Amino acid sequence: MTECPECGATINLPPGTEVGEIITCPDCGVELEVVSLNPPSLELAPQVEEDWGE
Amino acid sequence: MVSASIVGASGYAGGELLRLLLGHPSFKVKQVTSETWAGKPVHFVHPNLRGRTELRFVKLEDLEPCDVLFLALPHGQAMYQIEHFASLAHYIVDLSADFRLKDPADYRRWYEVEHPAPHWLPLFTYGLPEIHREEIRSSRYVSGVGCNAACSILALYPLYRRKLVEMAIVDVKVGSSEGGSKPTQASHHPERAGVMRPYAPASHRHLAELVQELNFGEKPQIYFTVTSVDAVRGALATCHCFLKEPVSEKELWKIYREDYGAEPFIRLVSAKQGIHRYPDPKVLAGSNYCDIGFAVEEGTNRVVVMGAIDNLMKGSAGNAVQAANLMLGFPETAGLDFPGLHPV
Amino acid sequence: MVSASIVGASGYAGGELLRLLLGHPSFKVKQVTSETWAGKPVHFVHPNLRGRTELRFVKLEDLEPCDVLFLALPHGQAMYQIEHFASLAHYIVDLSADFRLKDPADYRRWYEVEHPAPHWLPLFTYGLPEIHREEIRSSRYVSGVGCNAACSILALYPLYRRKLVEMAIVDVKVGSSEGGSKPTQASHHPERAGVMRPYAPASHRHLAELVQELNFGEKPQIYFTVTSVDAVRGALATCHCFLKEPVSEKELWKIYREDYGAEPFIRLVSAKQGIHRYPDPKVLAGSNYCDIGFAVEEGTNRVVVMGAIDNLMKGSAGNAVQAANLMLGFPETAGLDFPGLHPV
Repeated sequence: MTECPECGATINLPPGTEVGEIITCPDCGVELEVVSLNPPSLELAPQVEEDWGE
Repeated sequence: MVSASIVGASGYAGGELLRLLLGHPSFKVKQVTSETWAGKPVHFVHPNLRGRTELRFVKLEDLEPCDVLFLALPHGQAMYQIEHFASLAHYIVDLSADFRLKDPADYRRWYEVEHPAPHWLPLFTYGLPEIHREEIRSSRYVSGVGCNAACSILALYPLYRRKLVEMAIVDVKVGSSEGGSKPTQASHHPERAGVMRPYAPASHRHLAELVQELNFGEKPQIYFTVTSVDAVRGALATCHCFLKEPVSEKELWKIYREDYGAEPFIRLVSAKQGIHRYPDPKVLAGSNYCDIGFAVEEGTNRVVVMGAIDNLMKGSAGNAVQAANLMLGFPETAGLDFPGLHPV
Repeated sequence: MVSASIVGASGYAGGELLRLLLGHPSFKVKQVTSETWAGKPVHFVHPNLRGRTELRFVKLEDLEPCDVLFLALPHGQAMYQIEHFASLAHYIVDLSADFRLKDPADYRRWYEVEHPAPHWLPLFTYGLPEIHREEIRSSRYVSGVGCNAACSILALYPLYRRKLVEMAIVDVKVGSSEGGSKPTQASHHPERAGVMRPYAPASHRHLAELVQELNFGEKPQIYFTVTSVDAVRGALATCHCFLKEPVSEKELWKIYREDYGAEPFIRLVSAKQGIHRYPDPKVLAGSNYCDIGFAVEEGTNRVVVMGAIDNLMKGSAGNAVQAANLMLGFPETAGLDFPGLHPV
């Protein structure tokens, strides 16, 4: 169990997750990189800013 | 099964209430009244209910005792008949504004009426479960919420409860069903379609509820504006909050999770990607959800908090059933599990 | 509980199917696939489902065996993978057109493709319960219906079954969700809003289904036209039927009651008063109803029969669940009791 650095949501790393994998925070949708498994910790992955063009 | 009747069931809120009660595991609809449509089958007015019930509208004078009486009359009617209604049912849920405010002076100011039954005002509980759950549980008389007020109060409550807000400007966008089922020149389709029409730019009666419900020791400084847009259902409150001290987005998540994390009908919607990043009433039609999202402005003390609802559901009939579930001791989500449609 | 998985669950039909299965008393959703959205929570794509499930999309290659496999892929995909899908589940319900038609020649003509698995065509039952209920009950493989075809066939079936029709012109009005979730120049809002845009005026692939399902000894002479209008959901088939012999309105009621009187999802809507006189898809959004109405023209042999549905429900996902209920022996209306909203 760990926390999303952006919004603080608790995140359970599913079994079989590997370091370097990108997962998505279910609450704030930000992309996170798994930096360690024991203890589990996540960092903000580089973001691609979508342009809505509105 | 608990017997429930609806007074004023031919309107949009009354019709939505009837849809919910017909699908509710613990309520049995006894009577539904409408002076105009008395004797006619309900699906003449509510086409979605065709084949669902044999019920016909009855006149108010034929109303019989029941366990729960839902009042869905236009504003300014229930207040003159409350003694009669109270004689017919142990529980009353009033969807109108007639018993929402505590101070009779507010009725003089916002509804230009001298309240005829002021002694009833303290007997009614303001029916927003997320804020008055325990009180509602033990109440016999509960008043519904104003739709624009509901989404605004729910969006602002966590910040006001913690006394973080200096001043707020609430800019609400609304659909046409807020105006009810009576046609007017302004609601005539060629006039109403595609508008972005400021409706009550500088004074809207729902402000009274915000000031009442968000007063934690000091009268909140709130400004309120409503604009009609091209939709039938839906209300979106964009709350421009100027805080005493800036907060980070992470702190906001903590605050809103603390207050709403366990709420069955509030979802926090502040996403970084996808096209559904912030609350949008469009996907809430028919559901009892209030979606809340927020955005912190860099370098200023402004936080924009957004609250979206279906004005006929969490802003009216759905909220009334949620409150009634609490009053009767049913599961709070009973009869309210429709998640909404997408696309719609 | 019966386990069900959805292949292609990020589209509109797949998303609607997921909404229905999540709310279904007897189905347990096991996996939902999407190549584009693999790993992401379903509510990223289906915002109405936020808070309803923790499910995330998986890749097709990770699909595991289950009891019922719903295929919601674009046309022209399932037909190349049917052996693999059949190895994973006892029952298959395919929402695409890949196994709807019996004659491979129809696929060459309407879908410009040489069907890669023609030997599977006779194994699939055309999944319209009102017409093939007993067959579906004993089928393992059922194909979904085309949305425009569904409302047209249901409207015309009672007249064609009795060989009353000389010729019919079917003029269907449709909403934008028929085009699916992929954006195109034509679906770009400034281009799509407010249109009355003839879509396939002289040849539409759904005609193949009508010709197949309404052939009672002679090839039906039917003409088919589709026009896109300003709506998201909904399909209304206006069927201009020229009968061999004129019939009275009373006889029409008798014919349609005889065929549809006991049907849970068909309502006859031909009223003399009120604003909801004839079928209108607007009030059917989210419901599995097909509303049918008719009008007899004085002095000619024309009868106008109207069939309205929600293209994503009775025209796709709702109908698929109705068929699956029959296949699995569940009550036919299980998970399909939402009556639709009004106003909406």
